[in-house]
Amino acid sequence: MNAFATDMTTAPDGSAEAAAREELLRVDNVSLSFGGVKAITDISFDILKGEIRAIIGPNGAGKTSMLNVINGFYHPQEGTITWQGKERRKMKPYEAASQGIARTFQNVALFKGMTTLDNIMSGRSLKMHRNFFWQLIWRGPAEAEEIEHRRKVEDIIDFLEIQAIRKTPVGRLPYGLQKRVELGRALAMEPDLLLLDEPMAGMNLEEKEDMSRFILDVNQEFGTTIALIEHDMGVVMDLSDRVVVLDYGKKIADGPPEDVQADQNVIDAYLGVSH
Amino acid sequence: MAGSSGTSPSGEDTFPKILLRNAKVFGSRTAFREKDYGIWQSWTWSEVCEEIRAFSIGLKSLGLEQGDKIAIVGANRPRLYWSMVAAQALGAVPVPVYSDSVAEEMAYVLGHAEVKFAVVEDQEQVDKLLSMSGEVPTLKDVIYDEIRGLRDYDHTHLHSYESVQDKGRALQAENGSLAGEWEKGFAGGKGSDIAVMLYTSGTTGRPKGVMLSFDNLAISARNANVFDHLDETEEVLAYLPMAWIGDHVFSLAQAFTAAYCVNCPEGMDTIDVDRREIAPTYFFAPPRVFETLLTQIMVRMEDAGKTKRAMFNYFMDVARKVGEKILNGETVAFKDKLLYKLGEFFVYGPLKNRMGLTRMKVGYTAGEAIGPEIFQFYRSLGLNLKQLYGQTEASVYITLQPDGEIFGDTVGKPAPDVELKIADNGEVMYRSPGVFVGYFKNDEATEKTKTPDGWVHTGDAGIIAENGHLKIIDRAKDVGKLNDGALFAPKYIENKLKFFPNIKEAVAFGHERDMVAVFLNIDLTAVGSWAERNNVNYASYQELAAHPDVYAMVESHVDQVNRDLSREPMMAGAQIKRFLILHKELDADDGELTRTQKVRRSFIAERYDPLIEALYDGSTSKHIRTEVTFEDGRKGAIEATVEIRDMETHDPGKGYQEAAE
Amino acid sequence: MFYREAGQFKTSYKADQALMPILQDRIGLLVILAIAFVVIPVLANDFFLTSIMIPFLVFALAAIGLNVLTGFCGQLSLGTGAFMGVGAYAAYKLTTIFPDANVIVMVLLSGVFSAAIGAVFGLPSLRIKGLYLAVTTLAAQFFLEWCFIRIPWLYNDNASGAIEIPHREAFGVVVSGAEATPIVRYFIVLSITALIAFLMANVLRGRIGRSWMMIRDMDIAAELMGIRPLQTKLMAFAVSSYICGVAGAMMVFFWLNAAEPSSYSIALSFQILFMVILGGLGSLSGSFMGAAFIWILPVFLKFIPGTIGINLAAETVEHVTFMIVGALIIFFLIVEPHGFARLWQIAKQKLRVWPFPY
Amino acid sequence: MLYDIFIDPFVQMYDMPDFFLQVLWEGFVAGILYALIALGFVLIFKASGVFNFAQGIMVVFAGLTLVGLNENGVPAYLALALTIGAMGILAYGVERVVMRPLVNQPDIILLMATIGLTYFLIGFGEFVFGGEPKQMITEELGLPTGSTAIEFGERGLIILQHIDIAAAVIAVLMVAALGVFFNKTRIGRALRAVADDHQAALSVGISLNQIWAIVWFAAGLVALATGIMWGARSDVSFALEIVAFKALPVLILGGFTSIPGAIVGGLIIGFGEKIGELYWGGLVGGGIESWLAYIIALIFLLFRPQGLFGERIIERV
Repeated sequence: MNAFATDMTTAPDGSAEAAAREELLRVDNVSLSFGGVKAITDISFDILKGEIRAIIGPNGAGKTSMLNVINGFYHPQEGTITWQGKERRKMKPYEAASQGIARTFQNVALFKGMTTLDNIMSGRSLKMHRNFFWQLIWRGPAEAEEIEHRRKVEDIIDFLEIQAIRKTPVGRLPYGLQKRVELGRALAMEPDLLLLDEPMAGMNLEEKEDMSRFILDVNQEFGTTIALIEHDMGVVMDLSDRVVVLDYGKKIADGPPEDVQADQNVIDAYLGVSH
Repeated sequence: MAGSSGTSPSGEDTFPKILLRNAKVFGSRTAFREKDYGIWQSWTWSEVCEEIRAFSIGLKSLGLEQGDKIAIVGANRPRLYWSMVAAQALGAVPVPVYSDSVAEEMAYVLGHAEVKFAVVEDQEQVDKLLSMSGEVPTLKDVIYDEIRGLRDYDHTHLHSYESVQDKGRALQAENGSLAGEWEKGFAGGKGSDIAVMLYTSGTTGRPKGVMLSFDNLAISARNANVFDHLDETEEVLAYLPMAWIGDHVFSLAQAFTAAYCVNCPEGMDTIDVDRREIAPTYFFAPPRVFETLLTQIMVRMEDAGKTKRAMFNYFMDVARKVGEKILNGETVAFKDKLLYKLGEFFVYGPLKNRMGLTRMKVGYTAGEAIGPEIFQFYRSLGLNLKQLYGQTEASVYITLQPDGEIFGDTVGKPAPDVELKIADNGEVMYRSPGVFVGYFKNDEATEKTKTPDGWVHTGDAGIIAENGHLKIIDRAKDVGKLNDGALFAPKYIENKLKFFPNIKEAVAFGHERDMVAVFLNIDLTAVGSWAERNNVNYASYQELAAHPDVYAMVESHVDQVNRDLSREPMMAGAQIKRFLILHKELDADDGELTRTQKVRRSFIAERYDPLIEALYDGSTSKHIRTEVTFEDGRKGAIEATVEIRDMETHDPGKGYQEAAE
Repeated sequence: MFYREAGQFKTSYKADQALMPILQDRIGLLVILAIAFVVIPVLANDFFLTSIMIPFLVFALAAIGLNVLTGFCGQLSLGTGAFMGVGAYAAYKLTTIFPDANVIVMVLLSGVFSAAIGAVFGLPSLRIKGLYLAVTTLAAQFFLEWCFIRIPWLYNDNASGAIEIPHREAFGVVVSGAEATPIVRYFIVLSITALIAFLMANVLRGRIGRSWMMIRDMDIAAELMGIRPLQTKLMAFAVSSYICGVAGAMMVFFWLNAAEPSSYSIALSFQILFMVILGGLGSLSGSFMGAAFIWILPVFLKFIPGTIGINLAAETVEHVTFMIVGALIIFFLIVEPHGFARLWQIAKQKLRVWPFPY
Repeated sequence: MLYDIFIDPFVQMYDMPDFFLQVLWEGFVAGILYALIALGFVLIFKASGVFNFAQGIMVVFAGLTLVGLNENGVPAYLALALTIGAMGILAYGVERVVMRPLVNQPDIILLMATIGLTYFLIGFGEFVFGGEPKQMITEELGLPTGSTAIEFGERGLIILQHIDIAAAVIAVLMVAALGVFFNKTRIGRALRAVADDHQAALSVGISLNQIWAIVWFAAGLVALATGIMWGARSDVSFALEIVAFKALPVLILGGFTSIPGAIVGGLIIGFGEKIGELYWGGLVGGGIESWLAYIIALIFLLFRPQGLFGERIIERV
């Protein structure tokens, strides 16, 4: 029997699981309302380092609002958010970004006037520091910095297999590829937490499979913690380690996918049983 | 082989030795480029030498020994080419394998070759090798180029390319004399040693491992370089499968002997852009590639504005009239010369530029017959495109078209040092320094193919014309007869059909039957574009293929072929009486085509037996259900009712008259 | 057709990211520079330099300035004229206060003042977007115009209320004032415009340019990627106003010799905005094309009746010119809303893929 | 200094109430006119999303056409009718030549097109009727002239121009008419549907092109009325264009889509700038009227970016 194959089959994969995962983010009793309309009511949950956490729920359940709270776009009226052990208050979106939270959007929010390459380069903005005067001269430090980051961006392009569209303006790309570029842009930020708002919305089966593979690869290759909103239950069950279920702005279930799937509240919510 | 090497250019006899020479003589010239991470990463010959040395020493430390076989699996990448030479430096034999072949095929090849090591591109190939561990018990270690997805694998017998190189470098750092020892290790290598083993994906039976020696490759390569005046300034694009002899000779043997630069594209979906960027000076492509390029040109020009199209057509006419003459150095009228110059500015130059062939000094096509119109098209643009005839067993070269002696229907004169003869049964035979050593572990086949005095059966039927050029008619075993005794050369008919851009594939039947009938595949690009212009809606290949308008169009093509055939006394009896358009595209995944995209006639005949029956029983349509394999490996079935059309045949006499007018 | 890119490949990111990665473009630029720096000075007469080339270059620079703000950062401004005025008045005051200083340096320095004022008027952009912002920039326009009239210190208490450019020499030649020769002025204006255009090209392809475009294309996404909106927008306002300020200063120092507050009125703002829009938002070369069109076309129109033998009152010609320019603006907006730059881009693309349509 | 800014003006207001009332009246009339111009903007913006920069010029153009025709011997009322016709042709032409080809273009492009239209109208108006300022044919149209002085208190006197009173009345009538038009007529309701949702409007079978032509015509009528009023107060010439810019801060205050906003905004700006100019302007050399309105609007916007009557914008991602 050949040595190569016998040894290969015992590849270790329990190492990551074995170590108790530490908490990356915790949301405590968060409530959010717009002019009296409650979007989120008293929600608490946590996200552990290295996991894929899904947030699901019917339309209007407050999922996107939840992401917006996490990355500082909305400020909750009540409750606290603890990020990497520190409680934070009123954080601006760009501060969230600089602390390692990146996200993609439900409706692709790429920079339409730029190429794929520039869009992903834009994800490096926070990591580039050459000031205006170096930029004016370009030659020297500014150029060197640009090249350094270009190289990193090329890694992402390679990773997402979008070489052929590197210099195509993103507006001309089909939807599925735009979503991929958007993921690339978020990855370029080298985030600790990656928020994905319906990464597979509007995709066909093949594109969904590709995207699922990329999400898993991101999680495994870079160890990035991922929180994702998704409608496709099959995808959620396959991808996520733990699932939070929201309905009408309230948390109705939380746990591993198989538990959540069996939860009566969840079933009722999805079948539209009235409260 | 005996005695023929005396006339060939002399030099180092093995590739590791040639590498050292190149590093010394052309050290600062670029040897390899690869489009990776958005730019053309480049390596000079001395860098390549260092890379190969480090990897080779690393391989040795892993236990690769003289005579071991090492599989090379993946797309064209410098590192995979280097792996071959690194293995050769240790006396091991590289076995490049078609990376897209299905697992069972690959497992057979690797098992048969008894490979001990494998250098592969990425996770996909590693997984494939893992899955076939049972069939390849000899496989010990696998080295991969791309780590993605492999981080969590157990690395006891799995190594990254870098780690092997690092090991080699570390060992060199520890022991200063190691580099010298490494060189000494292959200094004693002989030209007659086995350099590489290439498995031919024959149309029938299991693949056979063709063993080629360094002499085979190096001498053939040097001869070819001299023949076409190739030197270290050439640029080639390495994009054909590495397991194919053509790529091995063009991108390795000739590249090393001439010290020219090999460019590896970023991927298959960027190949057009990459070709344009590099603009190879020496270019090889099977007819299929030239056909596709031409189809693309024509399809795009259909969408061009009226004036532009008129201009294009006008200048293409000019080119057709005088282009080839100018290329052949003949004198033409001053006005034509001027018009051609104008055309060069407005059409030919830009076209060549778009195709990335601006700098092409010489280009070859081989493998199959190329349509005369296609061939002429490229030549009339001023591109020195030529045909050659070759085989794995010959280290490619059997015949070549010399500059200025280009005839569409012949494949040229014997290459330097090649002797040629036609056997009594019409089969072409040759003897040359490139003739292979033998088939690996298959003496029976070796004896059947190679005579004791070095002559090799090609399996092709052909004639040598008065001008000394070889003309191939068909596979020797495929040439058959209709029941009425008329000569039936299926490939000849098929090629005529395939010269229409709308027809992608054709399979002709007729041997020991009453008449000739054909299966056709339409070309989805060409017909699809036609459909778009004519507001023909279709959802799938199947739907388009069955469309009455498409049938009418194809019918006119078939009729044209019959007309042509009627003009040739030998072939007039084999006109097409019935045809059908297949409901699916012939596909290598379904085993209908070989990996080099040649039709597997017998397989198709078996698979579509009901359709063949229908062709000959006079019915006008036939329902059929076919199993298919999707790209991701899933199986499914498609069903269709295929229409069959009858064709008028043309009277030979009338054809003659028309031709005479 | 002229683009033969086969064989042009990049082996480094430096080459891949060059301003003009295509060889033919580089040749084209060299030809244009040669014409601007050699052919025109040799062949052109004073009228051509003074009435066409110098104002064209000044306006082109102003258009670049506005383009930075509007085209690249997406902040619509109608206060360009006033920011140019700030540059002009600042340069005027500087030369008065430092009579011995090099006037070119003063002109370049004057932009700093308009940059500062531009940044102040850019503050509302944090909260106000789109057309609302455009209207608020009018506040800058009218307020600053009022300042030019009401603050006599700015024009050295001149009785006429205008600024008159004094005689100044630099490097041994007269560069400003009535005695300055057109050729000297031309070279100064050309050099400054070319230099700033080049520097801006650098900024725009780097981190800062990208952050502007991020704000322009999708401000929310930009913010969520770590771009500070206020900082970024203010920088765009400052840089834009700097360039406009220098253009405004050049306008009076090297072209008009004297200027009144009305020289920097809202009409000028609109004129520059037209150059930017017709030239192409978000394109440096478009700024030049737009400036050429908006400035040179009326000059030609004025001469047409005379050359074809029709005698019209100067007034009538003026009115007709207005009509034609207005109609042409609408026409070009309809034909190509993205401006001449896009037209050129399309043409270039056609030439690159020639003879194919795509 | 502080006294001059914070105390003195109010002392003056108290000391001379008649002057203060006079200022308020001036402000009111100016505000009405601003509001009318703004109204034209709002009409068009509401229905088509186009920020019609040419509204100010249309005011002048309408006035100029009216006076110009009369100067060339056309009787006043016929001239009025013809001018109304001219505005109709203009509306139709703009819809065909400008709006239709530019549909779905970004705001800024449409804005630019209306500025192009401005150039064209200026050139055309001056080409046809000449560039020199003209007198409005107030009397010929039967509008009141002269003024009434009202005694106020013991020694005060407030002077009311009759034309101003007429302007106020006409403005009120016009707003009322528009209100009826929007709420009671079929076309009016269609217009509102378009303003709310283009798609929805299309799906109930309303032709956008028709609607655009109608709103431009309506805006043209408003412009004509404004032109007459304004022309009666000063001369008719394209110098008025600069005053038309005043409508912009009004719009900011009121919101681009609100008719009541335009009126309230107009009045605020009218009062604000007259009071500001007369009581505070002197402190900085006068003439602050030219920018005060903008500063008021700007400060206002910082606190309510959506304008007085606009809805709060919740940004979504």
